[in-house]
Amino acid sequence: MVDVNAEGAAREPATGTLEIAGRRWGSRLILGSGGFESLELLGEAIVAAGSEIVTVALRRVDPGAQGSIMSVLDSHGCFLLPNTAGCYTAHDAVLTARLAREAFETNWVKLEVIGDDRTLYPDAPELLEAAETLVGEGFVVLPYANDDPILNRRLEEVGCAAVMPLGAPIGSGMGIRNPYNLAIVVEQAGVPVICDAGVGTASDAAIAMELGCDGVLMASAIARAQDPAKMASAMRSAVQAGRLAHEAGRMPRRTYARASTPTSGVPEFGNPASDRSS
Amino acid sequence: MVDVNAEGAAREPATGTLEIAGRRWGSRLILGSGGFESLELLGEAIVAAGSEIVTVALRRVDPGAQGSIMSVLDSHGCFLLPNTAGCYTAHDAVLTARLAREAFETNWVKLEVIGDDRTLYPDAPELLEAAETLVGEGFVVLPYANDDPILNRRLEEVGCAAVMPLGAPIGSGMGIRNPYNLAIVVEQAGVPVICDAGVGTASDAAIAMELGCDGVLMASAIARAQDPAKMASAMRSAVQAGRLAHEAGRMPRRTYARASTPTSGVPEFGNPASDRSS
Amino acid sequence: MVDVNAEGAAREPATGTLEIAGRRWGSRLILGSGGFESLELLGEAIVAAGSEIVTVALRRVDPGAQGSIMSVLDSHGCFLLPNTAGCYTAHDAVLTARLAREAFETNWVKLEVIGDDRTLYPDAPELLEAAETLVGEGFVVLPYANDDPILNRRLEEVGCAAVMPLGAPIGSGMGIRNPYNLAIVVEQAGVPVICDAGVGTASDAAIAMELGCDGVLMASAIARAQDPAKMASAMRSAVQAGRLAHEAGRMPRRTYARASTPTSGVPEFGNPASDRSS
Amino acid sequence: MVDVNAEGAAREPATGTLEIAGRRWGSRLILGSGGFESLELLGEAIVAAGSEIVTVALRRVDPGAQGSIMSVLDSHGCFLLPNTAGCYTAHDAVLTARLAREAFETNWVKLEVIGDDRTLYPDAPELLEAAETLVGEGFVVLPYANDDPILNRRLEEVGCAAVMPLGAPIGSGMGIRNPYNLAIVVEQAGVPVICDAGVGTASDAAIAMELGCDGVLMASAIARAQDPAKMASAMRSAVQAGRLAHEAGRMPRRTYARASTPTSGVPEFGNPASDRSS
Amino acid sequence: MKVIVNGRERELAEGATVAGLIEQLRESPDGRGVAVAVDAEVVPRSRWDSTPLTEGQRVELVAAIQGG
Amino acid sequence: MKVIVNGRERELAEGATVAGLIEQLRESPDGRGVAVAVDAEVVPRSRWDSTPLTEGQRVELVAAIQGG
Amino acid sequence: MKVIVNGRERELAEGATVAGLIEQLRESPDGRGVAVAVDAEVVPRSRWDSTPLTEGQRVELVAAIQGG
Amino acid sequence: MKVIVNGRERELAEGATVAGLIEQLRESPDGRGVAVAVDAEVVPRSRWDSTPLTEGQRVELVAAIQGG
Repeated sequence: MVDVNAEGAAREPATGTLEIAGRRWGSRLILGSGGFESLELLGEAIVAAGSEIVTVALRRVDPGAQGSIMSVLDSHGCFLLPNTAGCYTAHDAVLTARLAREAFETNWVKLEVIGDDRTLYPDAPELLEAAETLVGEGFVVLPYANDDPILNRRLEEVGCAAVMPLGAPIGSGMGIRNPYNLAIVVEQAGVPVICDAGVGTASDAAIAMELGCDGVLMASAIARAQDPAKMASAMRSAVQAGRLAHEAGRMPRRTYARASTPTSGVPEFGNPASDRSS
Repeated sequence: MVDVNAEGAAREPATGTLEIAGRRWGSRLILGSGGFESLELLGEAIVAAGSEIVTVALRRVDPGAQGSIMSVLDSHGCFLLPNTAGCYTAHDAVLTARLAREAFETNWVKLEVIGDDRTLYPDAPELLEAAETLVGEGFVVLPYANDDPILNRRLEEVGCAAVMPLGAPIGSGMGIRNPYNLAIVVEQAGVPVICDAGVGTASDAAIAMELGCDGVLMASAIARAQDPAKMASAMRSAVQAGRLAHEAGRMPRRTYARASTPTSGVPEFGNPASDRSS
Repeated sequence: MVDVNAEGAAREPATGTLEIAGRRWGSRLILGSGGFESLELLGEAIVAAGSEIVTVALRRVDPGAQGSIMSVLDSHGCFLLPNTAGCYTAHDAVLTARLAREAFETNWVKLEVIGDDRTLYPDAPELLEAAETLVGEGFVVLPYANDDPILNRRLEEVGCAAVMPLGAPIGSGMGIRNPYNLAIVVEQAGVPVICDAGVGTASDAAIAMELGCDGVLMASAIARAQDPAKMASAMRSAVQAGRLAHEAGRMPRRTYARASTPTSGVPEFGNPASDRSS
Repeated sequence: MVDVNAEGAAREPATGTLEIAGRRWGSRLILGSGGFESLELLGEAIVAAGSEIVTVALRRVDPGAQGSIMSVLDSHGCFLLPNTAGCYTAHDAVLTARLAREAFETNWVKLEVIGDDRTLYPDAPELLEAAETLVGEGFVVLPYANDDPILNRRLEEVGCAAVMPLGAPIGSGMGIRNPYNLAIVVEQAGVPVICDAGVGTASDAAIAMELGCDGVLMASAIARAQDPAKMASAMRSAVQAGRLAHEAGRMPRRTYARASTPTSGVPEFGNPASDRSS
Repeated sequence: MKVIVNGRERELAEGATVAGLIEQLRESPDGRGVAVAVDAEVVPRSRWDSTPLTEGQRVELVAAIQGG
Repeated sequence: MKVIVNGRERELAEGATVAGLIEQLRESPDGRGVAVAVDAEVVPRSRWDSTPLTEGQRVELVAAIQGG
Repeated sequence: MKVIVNGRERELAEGATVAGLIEQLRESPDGRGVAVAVDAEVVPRSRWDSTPLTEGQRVELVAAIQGG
Repeated sequence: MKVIVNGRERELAEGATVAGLIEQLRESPDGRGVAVAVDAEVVPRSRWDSTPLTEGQRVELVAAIQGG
């Protein structure tokens, strides 16, 4: 991603870099490759979002189909992050991670162990078990978690390289439903926190970053926007805006007003009544 | 603002231009000059925010003081927007606007008629009266209003060039307290809508733009941030992010999850139990 | 309402009385009579809600129709509060109030001057003008207002006996959209504050009362519930719950947990590991 | 609680009964006995809240102290629900539950396995393990859980008699932070759902019940109110209000207004202008 | 003569009064819950009998309905 | 002999039982609301009399308090 | 003679003009960013020279500050 | 012999290897983005050639798709 990095440096106020397991990236926006109607749209979104890390999934080979997703990601110099989407047990997630390591020659994995298909929320005990196993096998594990501070701490304790609490159900676009939990996760985390799932529009991504997240992962918010490439640009700006605001330190909130204009030295023009009557 | 425009064109996805009373600007972020601890900080914020329109107030001449605010704004090529801050009656606001026209050779005015000093909310009837008078005298009137859709419509009906509903009390940093009202104001408006007051951090500005506002005016959120210049950059990105998201058309919200990864073709690895027992 | 008062005293913890213009009522829930599919349902709702004040409107006589709304309200001993619903100008509202005084032999009026028919929000200047005129003619004026603290103060200043800020648009059921404004209105008010319009379910009414309102006025939330009489009971309990909570003084909020069980004297059972291994 | 039941029947609209593991109660408000400054205040709160189920904890015997909490609860005919507060492992929670069974001759237990002392959130895997063990030993297990729908389902699957998702951290008074999760828990549950922890004031309890919870458990909201007995009354009304509203079926929400007064038959008084000029 | 009653033209006998009109329009002559305005001026019940209607006047006769 | 009672070392006579210990610690021998674990095993009330304590055992004696 | 300038009484020579007053009050005679009202009427810059001040008039002289 | 490939029975010649199967299934023999498990054990690419398939084995052959 040399180009993007250089470009980024030229183009944007520095917002530090995202560092996970010793690797660094200039972009804090991780793109999920799912849901795009075509690989062309995916390519445009990657460019507009400035994303360097992009997720992929594994499925049974469809004879005849081209593995062209690989060439698209290669052509944009993306770092592939395989996930274990579709796994409902630690057993299947571990095997899928091993297959991904073979297929992509990477020991990185976005670990998903789903609890049910209506919420697509993770199954906490199975997720912990799979994370522990994969860390033991030398994987760099990025677990998709719920926003429970305890689960996120346990995942860090078993050696995950980052934690990825959800903001809302995958594909719901409901934003950060419980900012309090996310803030607690961030506050106690010793590894990077990536908000994964739930972002629906730009302000949701900005909020996640303002809460102190190190990055945001999204797919549907971009893929299912009416104009995916434009939304990708919006998200790029939003992640940067949120990060800058977090670093800048926001003004204090107050219930009442506070004048931004000095209240002394106001000219006096005498009695309005007389003037009005004229 | 030629530099900024050119720069902007090079640097950012086009988000159209802000057009008020026939004038156009590349930036949708109007900066209030109040509350900055020094003119240097103000200058840095103007650059970082990329703002083209900056407000100023009028106060009794302080003998000896330099009118150096003027030179700062001139040096950055800013368009001066005088306000009537501190006026509590239509009478005073009208006189102040006339003085501003003399002082700055502009017929533009950000019209403020305050109702009380704890909320700094506008006084609707006085504001309407002042707006009608000033429009009659050929002013380009940008009224600071509350978020009442009826008041904003009346202000448009008497000929205001834009409406500026508040998001929350001036200097409160409480964000957009009633997005429903703001959305209705936007929907029914035939003139530009500038969200004025209330923004506290980047996501607040993004939300205002996502709701369809044409621009955002802020002072305290930048001036009172721990790092004003960095927050100004954050706001620049946030306004752009919100506008792009508005134009891109966000994904639909849903209560439940929707997988972004295909659910067919999932490999099957047989019985987890047996595997675990090993 | 002697019965209800006595019953109320016997049945419920005292929550003081609602006093407007020197009159007192045991119930803080004012019922709008509009939207009920039958007068029977209205009667059941009056009983279940325990309401003593019920609003009525005036319309052109429909020859042949019976004025039976009157007999229903009389049979329940309700205090009639005529409104000026449907008026868009001070002129029409004033005339309608005068007609109501003739028709119902009351100088009380719920003053509505509507700004548009999509929001049914009040028109602030027209409302103020009508209120001032009617107060001058000896009316007890209860104005339906928006949640602008300045407008509510002006209404009090011209002599209104109470103010009735809205929580959300009439019939929207969106609840209290801007609790901050409502809290400011309550804090500065020297007359009773009745939250009028917006309540959709029981918790909305409780929130309005917790904010310090003296009463709540609703129609659609009850009339358009699937079971109006049961919702009327819910609202009766909710208004009481909110008032009691306001008087009781809520616990302080805190971001983190605070144990409600002493943390000393916890028994110690030795090493879990050894126990699990058994 | 015969008195209260009878009284309740006379006094309140029926809201069905709370049934857990085959036992029925008229009150849906479970009271935690922690945090009350005196046993007298606890007693007053029990009466005002109308609670039938009250929790107690176990601690090392303080020689000389009287076990008078027992006599207070006995004198009010309360059903004792021992908890395992203070346990951080399944092992300790199981042992504490066994001790409670001995001490109180009950096989009911409010199961708490805490993950950390800043959030007092449960540790999901330890909680599940303890729940499964205790169910196997014949306990009626009511687990204090987070609001993760998956964890709550697993707890039901291992045989818990009810699930008790939190609304916010214990003692925080922050209300129902994530109503979406709570709604999903309720929707999928085959056992009663008791909202445990987080309620700060009456409307919070009403919201939990409106979401479909079968009951609410609280301690701090009452014990730490300025007037605990009055807040207990507020909570009693709030739980009832929320339940009734849930059963009554709320009106639909809409963004815009809908008149509750017929818009036809409005009288016409001719030209306001002429009238005003008079 | 013709008067406009609630927006509709209506033929009345010469010398008709407000009271007479109301009787025509309603079974129950007891006027509770009813009020009348003639040419945008309210006519108090006490003057219904003594208030004649004249050609072309605009009469608004209103009564209570559910509302608000 | 010495046993650890609620975390504190305590001298007991040889042959002391759980029942005896409880009587020492509480005025009211009626044990309602009280429970005992010895070395992490609960001792049912029915066996308090017949359960001797031995050197070095860890006894947890708990009672009801406000909580939860 | 005496005039009230920005709320304070000030002694001016007979025949003093608005222009003269401004020169007294500010180093930079270039009046950009400055405006004047005499007895609640704005005096355009073009008429500063030709506008005499008279006894007891109330002058408001204002300039730009940060605000809004 | 018969093996189960991605859930479907498939006839292979005796002595067929994992490598052979992959060639049959994909135009591009370059296996990048592809991985194989036989009876729930991953077969590293380096051993595709040397890994024979035997009657009744369950083969999962997976490749990259958009997702996540």
